[in-house]
Amino acid sequence: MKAKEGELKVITGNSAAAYGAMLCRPDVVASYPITPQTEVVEQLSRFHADGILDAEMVEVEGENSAMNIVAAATLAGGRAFTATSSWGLVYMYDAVLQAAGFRAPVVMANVNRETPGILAVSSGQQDMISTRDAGWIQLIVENSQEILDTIIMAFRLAEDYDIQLPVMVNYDGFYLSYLAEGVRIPTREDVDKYLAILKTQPQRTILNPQKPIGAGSHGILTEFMELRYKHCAALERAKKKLDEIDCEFGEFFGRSYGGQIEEYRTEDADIIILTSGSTVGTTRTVVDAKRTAGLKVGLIKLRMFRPFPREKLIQTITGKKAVGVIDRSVCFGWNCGPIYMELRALSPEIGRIPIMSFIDGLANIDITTPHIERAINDVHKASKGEPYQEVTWIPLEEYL
Amino acid sequence: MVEKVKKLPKLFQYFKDEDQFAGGVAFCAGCPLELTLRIMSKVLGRETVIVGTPSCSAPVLYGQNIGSWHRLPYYSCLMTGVASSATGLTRYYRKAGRDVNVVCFTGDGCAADIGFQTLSGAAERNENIIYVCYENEGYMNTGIQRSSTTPRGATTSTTPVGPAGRGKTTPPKNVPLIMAMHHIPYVATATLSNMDDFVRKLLKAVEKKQEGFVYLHVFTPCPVGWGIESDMSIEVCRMAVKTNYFPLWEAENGIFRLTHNEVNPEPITKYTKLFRKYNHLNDTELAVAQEDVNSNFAFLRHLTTFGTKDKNVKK
Amino acid sequence: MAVKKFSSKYEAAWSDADALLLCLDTGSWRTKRPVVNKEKCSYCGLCSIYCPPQCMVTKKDYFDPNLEFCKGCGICARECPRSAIIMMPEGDFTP
Amino acid sequence: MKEIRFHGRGGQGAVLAARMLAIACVREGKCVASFPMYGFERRGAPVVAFTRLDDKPIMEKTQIYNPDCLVVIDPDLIKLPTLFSGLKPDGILILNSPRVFEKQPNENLKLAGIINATHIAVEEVGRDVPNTCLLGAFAAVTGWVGLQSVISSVGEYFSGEVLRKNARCVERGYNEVKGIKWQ
Repeated sequence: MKAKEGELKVITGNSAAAYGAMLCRPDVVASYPITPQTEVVEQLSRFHADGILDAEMVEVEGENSAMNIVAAATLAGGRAFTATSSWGLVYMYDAVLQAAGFRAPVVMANVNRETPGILAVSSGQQDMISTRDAGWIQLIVENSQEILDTIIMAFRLAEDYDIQLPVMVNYDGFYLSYLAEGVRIPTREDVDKYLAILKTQPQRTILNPQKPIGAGSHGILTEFMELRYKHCAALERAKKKLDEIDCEFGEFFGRSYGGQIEEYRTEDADIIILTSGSTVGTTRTVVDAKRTAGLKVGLIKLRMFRPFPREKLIQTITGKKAVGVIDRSVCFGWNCGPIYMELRALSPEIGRIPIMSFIDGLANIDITTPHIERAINDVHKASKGEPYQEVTWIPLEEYL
Repeated sequence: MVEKVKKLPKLFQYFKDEDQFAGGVAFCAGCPLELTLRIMSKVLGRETVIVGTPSCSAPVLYGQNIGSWHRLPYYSCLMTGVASSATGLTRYYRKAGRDVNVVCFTGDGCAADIGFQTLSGAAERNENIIYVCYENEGYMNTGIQRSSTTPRGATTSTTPVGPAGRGKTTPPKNVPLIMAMHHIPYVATATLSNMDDFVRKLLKAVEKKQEGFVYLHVFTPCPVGWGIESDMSIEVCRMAVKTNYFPLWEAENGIFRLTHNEVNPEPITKYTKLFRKYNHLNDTELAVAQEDVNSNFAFLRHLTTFGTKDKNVKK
Repeated sequence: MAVKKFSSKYEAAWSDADALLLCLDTGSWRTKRPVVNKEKCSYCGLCSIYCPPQCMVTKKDYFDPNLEFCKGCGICARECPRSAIIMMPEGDFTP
Repeated sequence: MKEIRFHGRGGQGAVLAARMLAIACVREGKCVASFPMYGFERRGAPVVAFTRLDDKPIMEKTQIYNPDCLVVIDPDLIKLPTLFSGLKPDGILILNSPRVFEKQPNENLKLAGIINATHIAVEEVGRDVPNTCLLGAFAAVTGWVGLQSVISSVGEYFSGEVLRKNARCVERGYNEVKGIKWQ
């Protein structure tokens, strides 16, 4: 069985997120506007006003409330969606942690924007990094179509009986939030069909007024650890589950994204660039150009940041001669990029090859073709045994 | 031989359900908070979800691992997320076509301070929620620190009395009046000495919650934090009413009404002498306390004279 | 490592009163015990209404505390309009 | 792939023009990607928007540094020192201006289409919204997109009388644009 092709519309990434959420028929939507996410809230309100979205719309007074509302709505048995960015994510931080601990299957679009300290209304993944240990599933996407499709898959993943975890779908603010592209909008009926499998699964525990049950019990001692263990185990299961869900999605809708990671021309590659988000698109063109020039370079797109796809990365990278990681954020205290740092944790399995960190794209700085070429050239040199610099802040080096 | 009353008081008829709590739960001996909760569980019935926070009520309301101290469905929030979590619940139940009493139950620390934004937001949106604040004039669970409803002059562990300190220096925030200014269908104050009044307001709350947000402010003195003998807490409630320190009123659709009229109010000293938190007050300070009571009550009384419907009240 | 058996059937922190209703032995907190003078009791019910743990039990024509849970706060004795309840030290009762 | 950079001011519809152009191209089966670059959205502040057109999917997510074409919505912005930076050889300029100039402003600029779009917009719509007229001029000068596609893309945003007026703007832009060529 195949889905209909769906109408082709030129819409922005934000609009794609709103379409994705709307198509999944959420019961409750609560979201507070913040640049560059605002259009998501506006578009959902428009859908509601037009009678396309039959959901309880809560015009909240802040992000903290938005997250508490959607978490509670899912624990009462509903489907709920919210979207935020940057300081909004920070302002809901306690509720973000609580949603994860409660195993609330919330889906949230997070439009990546810089966060700590230096106020910047500009792109950067630092907001997402600030919640990497919150116990959420964190996905990162590359373009408008993938935003829409991934939000549908996110509901499928979050509410799966074996998972029951909140999912954050991250996309670059400005570079993707406002990027208008041709996007196929699946029909609602097809999305219903795709999500119908959830209804065949056992009912997850919900707060039902007829049952003497309490959400968020005090956990003490080993029982507390047991819950943590189950949470971690569910995150581990989420990796394979995402691969399966992505396959199902591909079979039905004709579009798939590789699950945890997407490999691009990696098979015979000597060196690898690992990156995420909008940068992946540009990197593809640079990899193509480098291939034409005879350099065996491949690209890994990191789609899943939490849980970290360690097995997939080990499998793909082992045997390569060098890896460069381009991060759009930093890891404070390690003076490197966060994805780089996590990849370094796999060094024992990958082997002693040069692994290099490239920090770029903070505060809207464009990760341009020359920047990526530079990173590839550096990794190439390192792969030949030349001495290399572990961490490179690309735009600063060019400037200095 | 005394004459036996033939029938139990009418109050007992309001109890439509059994006490939903286990016989022994972790409240201090003589704590009116325990009484508030048990009475609520009897009056509200089973289609009720309680939403609460870390607070004095948490060791009882929260479960412990898989065990529970009561048979009420319960949602445990952080203090920042009570009215918002309740919004999520009530909106979903509404979408699912269920009539559920979603009842927030928090102390004044949450309602007036750290959880105030979400309380105000939910009230402004007129969510179908009953919000019960048990007012003990401070952060009791963490060891008696001041809150924004701690009265002027009161000693707490963060407003101690010493050579340079005379207790809290500013007057308290009047949360029920602030809530009334949100133009919600029903706001009321209550306390446990006047149990009929309290129960009637709970029942009213269930009725008015169909129209939107309901706020009940329940005066619940803390025996440990205020220095009250454990058998005296109901008497403290009673004297708070008799002195007009805590007048009992309601605002239904914006019409303010005293639900208990004290013809000859007692002087505030009859209240302040009942426990230790005002022990240090001198005559001048007590006079200020009396003035505070008088002016607050005059203001309230003035509100009751309007008698016209607030046209802004949400439907 | 794999955990073979979990103590809770739930994935998250759910409490379940059907599975386990917890209860404290609050009767042991008591230092004084309410003693009801059945003759003086007018069966007005105020002790029962004001009792924080709600443990004044209705008997035929009087009220009696459930000593399993009574914390001995003394509110019943204080509130009784007939002074039909007195608080007596626990030590006066032989175990 | 064709890369187009729009220069305008907040409120003039540069972002909308870039998006309408994208829609027009999608109608013709092309792939597009279009995005603006700004922080705070403020009326009057300079705005840049980028549109890429191609026959195959567009992967680049970067800003446009070497445009094939510049669309300048505000006449004053011709003075912008960086306006022509990175313009490809054989570059094209679509300019809203009441004045036609003869002197080649940049050596890479080989073709300019000049139209008094503000004047036309005021005449047709009654307001200074020159963006749709410039799209008509764009279609005529570049030949990268058809007139009917542009008119139909305007229909995504307007209807009724407003659509009719804007369609007139597009047509007049298409018909009245003055092309200047340099060697």
